[in-house]
Amino acid sequence: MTSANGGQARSAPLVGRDGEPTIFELSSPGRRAASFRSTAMPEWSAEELVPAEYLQDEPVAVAEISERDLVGHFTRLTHRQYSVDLGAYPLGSCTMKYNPKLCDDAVALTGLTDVHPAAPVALIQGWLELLVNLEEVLCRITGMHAATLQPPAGAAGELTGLLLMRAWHERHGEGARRRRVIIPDSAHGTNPASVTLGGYEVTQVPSDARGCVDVPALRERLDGDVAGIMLTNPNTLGLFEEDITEIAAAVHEVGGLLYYDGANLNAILGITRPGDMGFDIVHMNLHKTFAVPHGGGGPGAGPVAVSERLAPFLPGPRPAHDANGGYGWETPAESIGRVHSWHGNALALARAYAYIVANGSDGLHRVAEAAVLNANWLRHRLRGAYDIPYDRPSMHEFVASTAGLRKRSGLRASDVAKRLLEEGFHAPTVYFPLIVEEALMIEPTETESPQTMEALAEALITIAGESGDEARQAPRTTPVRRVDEASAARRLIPTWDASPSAGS
Amino acid sequence: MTSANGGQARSAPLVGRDGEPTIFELSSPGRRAASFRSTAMPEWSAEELVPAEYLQDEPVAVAEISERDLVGHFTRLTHRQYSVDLGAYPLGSCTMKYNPKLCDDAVALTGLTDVHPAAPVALIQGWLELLVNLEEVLCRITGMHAATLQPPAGAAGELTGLLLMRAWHERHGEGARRRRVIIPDSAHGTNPASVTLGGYEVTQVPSDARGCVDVPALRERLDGDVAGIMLTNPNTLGLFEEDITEIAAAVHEVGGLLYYDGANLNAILGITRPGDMGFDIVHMNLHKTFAVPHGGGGPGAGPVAVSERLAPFLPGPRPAHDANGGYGWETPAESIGRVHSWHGNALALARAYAYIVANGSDGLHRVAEAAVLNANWLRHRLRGAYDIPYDRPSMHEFVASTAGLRKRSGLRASDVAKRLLEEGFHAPTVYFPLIVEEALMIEPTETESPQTMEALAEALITIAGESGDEARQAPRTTPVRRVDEASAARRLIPTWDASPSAGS
Amino acid sequence: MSDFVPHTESEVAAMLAFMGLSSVDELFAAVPGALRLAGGLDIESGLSEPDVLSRFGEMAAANRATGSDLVCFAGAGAYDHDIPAVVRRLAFRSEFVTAYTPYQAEVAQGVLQALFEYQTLVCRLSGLDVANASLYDGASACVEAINLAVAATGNAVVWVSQGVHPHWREVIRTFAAGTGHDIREVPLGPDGGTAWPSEGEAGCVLIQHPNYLGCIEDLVAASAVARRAGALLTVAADPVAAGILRPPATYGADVVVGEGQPFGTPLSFGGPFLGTFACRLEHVRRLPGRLVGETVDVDGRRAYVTTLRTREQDIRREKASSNVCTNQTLIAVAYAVHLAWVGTAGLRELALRCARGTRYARESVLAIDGVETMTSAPVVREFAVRLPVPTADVVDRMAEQGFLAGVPLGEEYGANGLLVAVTEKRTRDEVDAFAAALEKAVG
Amino acid sequence: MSDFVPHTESEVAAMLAFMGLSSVDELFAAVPGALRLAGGLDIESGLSEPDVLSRFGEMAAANRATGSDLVCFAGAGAYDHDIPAVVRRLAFRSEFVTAYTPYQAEVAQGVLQALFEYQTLVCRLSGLDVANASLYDGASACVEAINLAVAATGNAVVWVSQGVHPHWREVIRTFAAGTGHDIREVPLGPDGGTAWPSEGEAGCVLIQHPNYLGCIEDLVAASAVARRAGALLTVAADPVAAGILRPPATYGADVVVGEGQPFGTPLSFGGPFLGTFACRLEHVRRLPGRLVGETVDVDGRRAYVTTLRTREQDIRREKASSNVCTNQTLIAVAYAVHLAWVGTAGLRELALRCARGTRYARESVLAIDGVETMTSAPVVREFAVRLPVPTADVVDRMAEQGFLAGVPLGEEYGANGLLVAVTEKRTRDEVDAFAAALEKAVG
Ligand SMILES: Cc1ncc(COP(=O)(O)O)c(C=O)c1O
Ligand SMILES: Cc1ncc(COP(=O)(O)O)c(C=O)c1O
Repeated sequence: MTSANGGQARSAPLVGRDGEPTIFELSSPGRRAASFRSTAMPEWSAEELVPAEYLQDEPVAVAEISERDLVGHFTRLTHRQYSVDLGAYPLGSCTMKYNPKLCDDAVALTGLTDVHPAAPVALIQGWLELLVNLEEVLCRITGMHAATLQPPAGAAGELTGLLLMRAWHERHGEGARRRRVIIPDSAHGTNPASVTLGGYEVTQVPSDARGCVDVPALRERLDGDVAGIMLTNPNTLGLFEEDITEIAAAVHEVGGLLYYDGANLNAILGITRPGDMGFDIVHMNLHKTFAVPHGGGGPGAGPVAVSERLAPFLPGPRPAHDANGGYGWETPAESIGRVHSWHGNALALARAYAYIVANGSDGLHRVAEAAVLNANWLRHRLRGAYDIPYDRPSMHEFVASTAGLRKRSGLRASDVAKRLLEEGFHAPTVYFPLIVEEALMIEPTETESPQTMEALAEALITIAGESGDEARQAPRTTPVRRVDEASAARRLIPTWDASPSAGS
Repeated sequence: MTSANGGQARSAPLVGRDGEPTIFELSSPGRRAASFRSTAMPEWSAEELVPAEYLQDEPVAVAEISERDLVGHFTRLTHRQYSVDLGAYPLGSCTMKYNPKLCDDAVALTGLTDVHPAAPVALIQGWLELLVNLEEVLCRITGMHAATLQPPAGAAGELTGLLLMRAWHERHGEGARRRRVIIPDSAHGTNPASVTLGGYEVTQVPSDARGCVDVPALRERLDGDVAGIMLTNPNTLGLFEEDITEIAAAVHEVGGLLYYDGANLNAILGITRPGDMGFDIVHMNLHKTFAVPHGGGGPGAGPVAVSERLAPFLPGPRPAHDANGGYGWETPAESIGRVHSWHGNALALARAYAYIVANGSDGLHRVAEAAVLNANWLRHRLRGAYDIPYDRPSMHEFVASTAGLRKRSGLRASDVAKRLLEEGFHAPTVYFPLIVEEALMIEPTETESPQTMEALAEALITIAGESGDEARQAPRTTPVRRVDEASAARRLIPTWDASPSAGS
Repeated sequence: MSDFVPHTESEVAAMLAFMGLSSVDELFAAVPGALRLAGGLDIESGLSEPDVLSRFGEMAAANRATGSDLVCFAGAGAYDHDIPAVVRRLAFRSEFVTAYTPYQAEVAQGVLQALFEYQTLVCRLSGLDVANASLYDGASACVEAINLAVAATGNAVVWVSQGVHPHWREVIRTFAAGTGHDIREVPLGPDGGTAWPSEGEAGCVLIQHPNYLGCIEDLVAASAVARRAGALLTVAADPVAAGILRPPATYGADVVVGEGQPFGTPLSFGGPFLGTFACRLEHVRRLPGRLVGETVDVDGRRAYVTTLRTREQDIRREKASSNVCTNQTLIAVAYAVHLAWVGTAGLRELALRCARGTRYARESVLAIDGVETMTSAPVVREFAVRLPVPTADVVDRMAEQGFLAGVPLGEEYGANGLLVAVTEKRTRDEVDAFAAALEKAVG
Repeated sequence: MSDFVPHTESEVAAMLAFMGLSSVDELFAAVPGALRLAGGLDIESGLSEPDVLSRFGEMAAANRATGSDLVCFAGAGAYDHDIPAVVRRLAFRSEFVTAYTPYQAEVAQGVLQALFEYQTLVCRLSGLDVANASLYDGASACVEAINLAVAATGNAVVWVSQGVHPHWREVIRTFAAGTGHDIREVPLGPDGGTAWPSEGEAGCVLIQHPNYLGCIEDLVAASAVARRAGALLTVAADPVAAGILRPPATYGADVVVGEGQPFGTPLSFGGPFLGTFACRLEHVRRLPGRLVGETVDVDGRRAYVTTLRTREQDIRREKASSNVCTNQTLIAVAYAVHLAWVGTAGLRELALRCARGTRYARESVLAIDGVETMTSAPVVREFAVRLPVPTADVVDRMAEQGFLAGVPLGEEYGANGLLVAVTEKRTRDEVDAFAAALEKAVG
């Protein structure tokens, strides 16, 4: 195979519409970028260092590419990628707010990045202080007693929380008896998946006509075998569960615990707190509410905060104040054990702390108000153009639907999504929550201006008014047009080396 | 005026083809991004600090934009900009090679960036060492005796060199008599402009049929009123001046000095040296040969190296070894004085030093060989498709022409330039040097691979083979199509606030 | 305070007016008064950018970072390798950093292709067919591997070598409380390699290679054990050692996981790190997390998209192969950039350089009176020694001398054990100085 | 060694073969043997990336950078302002960094629009009509302004205030050797402002505002002087002071130049800095350097392009308005990002904060026994004091105390003068500590 060239920019939308070769296609035998530090070490051969039977017969093919082509390649790839820094990203349930650049600088300090996780406490006082402070502000924000910062993402936080629930019940001799965890039909997919991994059965509770938990239906499902309930509040329709206090009482009555999916806290910052609502366990997605950038899918951080009675079960070791004014590690008496190789996604945690310190109580309150203001304004603005299944004051997001439009012009939620890309906006979340057909879950976030809200509204209204053909053709302006997801699954090509195989 | 929105990405070629609003259009009254350090200073009012007559009546309108929109705006602008990191940039005489990222890191150290230029020598030993070392390696590379690092760009280096020439002649009582500086008709435009600013008259010497200085014609122009000659070698046709030794002798004979325009040293690194050719003064563009990135037009660095006899005239103060093993400042006996506010473009100088240290003697030699190899290979490859006015072994670049194609298909050099953009390559330099009609001055540089060379050749050959209509339409794939330069000059709009006025 | 909310007062008023409201508070009517937080959050008010940065500067200064005044010989799953400048400059470009999971493939080809290349690299290093788009870290990759193996074999018994990182084993136990898997630890033998039980059945055999003590494991034996036990062989392999060692798949490994930190990620106080996960194609429907596949767009252009999504929780809900949603994509991109920069010949050279430094350091350290080896199996980047005095004290004393001496071994490995790592970054002078200082510290 | 040349040996051979050559050397046949460098360059051979970085680390460590252990009170044309994170993240994106001068406008709208916005900002701060796309630094901007003024008036006499930065005046004299301009320096009066001659004619009057000693100049007087002398009034104005002072154009300035470093550029040991240049529209044909203008493309879309290029050297050659080709574009973009971030209200606040700190520091310093003021005119970011002891020694002693005390004034301003700058970065505590240390240092 003669190799592709790495100096032609036609895959950059700036000048062309070609595809970008892979680093493997850009490789040429014998080419290299790497250079290594001079160490003056003895130059023993592989054979002198490792018994022959363990040695590879031939080097692993990685890539053979010049630094110039490597830079060209990945730079062009970034030109083929949408991001918050390019434009609005109203992806419901994802809180794609602007990530302040000051947080990048705050965590770029070598005093944070070049610290070994197993270094003795005397050498990591700064890190311990940071983590202790972060735990404290997160508890104050959620109204909880203590927290673990180890979970690296929301789902990991959920599972951690469920294992805390399990530890609690086992501690009280009810481990075997408590088999079920209740989840609303509007719950995020990670909730049921985590419940299963937590060793529980999922019991689904329907939503009522107002889009909230159907309390009578919930009562029917409450029983001595219920370990607890997982709720999202505001729920995934963006609605506040007004009966939360009643729900909490009912669940506690049967000895169950309340788990709060706090992936999206944006709407309640400084307004209300899960702890005050009666929740026992709360996980947070610092990569949503607290502006840790999503990185194209991660890393995030999913700390779990708990009420006082659950604190003894938290994962350890935990950063803590020590006797003589410094900091150290502490493992709770009945800890469920580690949930991360080290101390969680430390640099992501530090980013979130920088964001919280920069905003402070006043700033976070402003965040909640503007997030809710944008969402509600847009909901009003879209009335008439789209169905709004639950058309009442929402929190940080709301759900629209193309169900009606689909009947009229055949316009599907996915068509709106693709067409919106042409208008210079990322698409909302589509087909979620599952209880709304043709759902468009829209979360503008607080960092988009009223002018951007107006432009987004106009784009969405224009699309709704179109015949539907444009949308079905869309996107027409992007580097690739609609991709064939079906064939990707049918003829699975998971690596550049793979020959297509029957994926499904 | 209601303000534009900053969250719509349609100006990013990734999704759209709109224009990008200016930061002024994105401004909304009262909006801001800035926050300032808390200092606990007394909060005196402007009136308490400055007499009223000096105070402005109203704040200067700058911009009123959120950090999010500021980030969106400039990020989108970068998606509307071609660069070396996106693709090849065969811009003749500009040496658009890959700029190693390690140099970015080397000069990002706060120990270099956060140093005040007027700090006492005891606090700047590292900087002085760096500059002394850089001066030395540059002298070794050019074969000269001493250098000034102050000139911030090539043109500034030229003028500095001409003032050195003037100082030399004045020192020898010939200041009034030496009125002329000889320049080949192929010289870069900055040469004659600098000569004028140096207080000299330009005498042009023609090139001969082989593209080199016409030596007999030169001799005719040599006389006692000649202060010196400015040569570029390899010259702007990419050809080596084979008669350089003879030329040097002739100029020196009449008491003139030889100035070497070393903007592009790429071809001679480790091959030959201006000092050995008999030059007295050499300027270098570190932002070409030594990989200081061009920054969209600057900053660069244009050090000037001289032979021993001219050293006493160099600008001062100069970084130098001091008596006790450290470093200090030193001003030459008959210095022409400063040519920069401080010590030159220090961080650009440091970048170049990092590049030189990384490559070393072996690496720089490889650079020259590969640069010359790419240029000659491409010249061979384009034979037949384009005229090659001086079709003999060239150095780092060569000049092709569409003169013949223009007659056949009307294809102009500028058409090729625009059409090449569609193919994912930046255009060559066009219409320079002036002695070649419809010139395409092509400098591939050494960092582009053979595969990229092949793709560039194919693109150029394809274009030559087209009817010419595509080229006249081109570019069709870029964010904007051919811009109206004539009306830009006719109806001058130099700022966003300006109402069009007759520029010319 | 820093303010990232663009809305001016008049704009807020106009938006409210459009909704027929007079105050933002009305938007929160749904929140019962009793639940409203009186007096706002009980945290500091906001700080300006420079104030935040100086506060972080103080915290950073309260740590002792590795570097010329704290030369790092600590590893144990977090290694001090050189990271080329291209990694920051490319992987951390804002398009990668501020994108979400690639739900809209048409505007996410950048992330998707980078992940596709990452998956290919992970497969090449392991020798297996398919890799996912990343997991949280080495520990979570082990947990997911166990879940896959148990589901595939229907046997919940899991044999975990004591050579697997103690933290990873702890995480495995933590999550087993939910899945109910029967985790059985298998001790190491005197040579430092795993001493497998001669009989019994299992669903999963998990081994680390090289293991926690730095020893190359006998994968021929491990593979035979797994086959005999009816288990899937899961190897937690080091990506740097892959530069000289035979790929685990050549021994019959069914799943290969790993900690990807050595490529592209600094020590970072332990995170974000990178869980790499590869398996045989036959297990692809049980693959945890995201998978990117190649496909075409409607015009037939090559394109990339996340695929086999029906495994995932947002569709499969409680029957999903895993609950992983957000992963470590950005760290995976950094891994791909770094590894591609290192390249084919470079990877071999890198592994060799680590092995050379490790041997040189090991010989220097074992020459010290009272310092004894703990293992006899070959090592490539790390080795374990037993000190004559308590390890923690030695580490403290060494820190005063400017060395992060290594990671103290837990009691399960006996008293006074120290784990010493030597990467390509360590020079001969540094190792000589280290050995000299250690001699004093244990004397 | 680091190697950025992609060509493998076999590729080189193939390329040579295509040309009918057998060695690369043959390509250099045109270089006379006598001129061929025997034995290659007499410099070190190449180093790997980490080796280069550690060498630079050593040199950096041999400097004492400003910061918490060297609090900066030095200015004199290089100021220690806070630079927001957005500047690095945006202005230094590789598309801006690795682009050439925008010769092909269709693929250079990014740089062109950024420069257009920069030009607009420079005009707004000066109050003038047109600004170029940047010059090298404050000094070169002064030189170009003089060249323009002399050409416009036909009078080569240039009055330069002694309040103009001494280095800039030296550069002006250096280049006047070529142009033959008659540079005449005008002394400062006792208050610290320029004392203009009461008669005579000139082509250019150059004044710095606030001047080198930090004093606000009387531009009403300067403007009258210039009019009377038939000269163009050229003001070198500070962009931060523009936050509270009247724009120079309101006093009748014809050309306004400046050092743009305070916005977007760290101290950088003095470069790259930024020469800002603005003038009245009537002088646009004499404008030095590049100018970006708004226009349209063939489809009528708004676009930007460099314009009035016939002024420039590549077209006009020896008759060009200037020889400037490469300028400081990237620094200009950083200036635009920083200034836009500061914003309208922020610029005023920034200037106020500098003025407050300056007054507070000046009062604290003048309270010290033996320290005397040198000026009475109002100051906004910098002030000059006369010390009872030699300044250089004081600066050295203060460095030991953790302060960069300021910049010693040259003899032309009398003995023992010290120039002290106070930006918005300096806290009250720092100033108090500074004053306390200074009291010791002079006592
Ligand atoms: C409501 C909700 N819960 C849980 C999650 C899972 O969080 P993560 O993706 O960090 O695992 C998300 C985000 O995807 C979410 O939106
Ligand atoms: C041959 C030659 N001489 C002089 C110059 C002027 O250098 P600068 O643009 O740095 O002023 C250049 C570059 O533009 C050039 O190519």
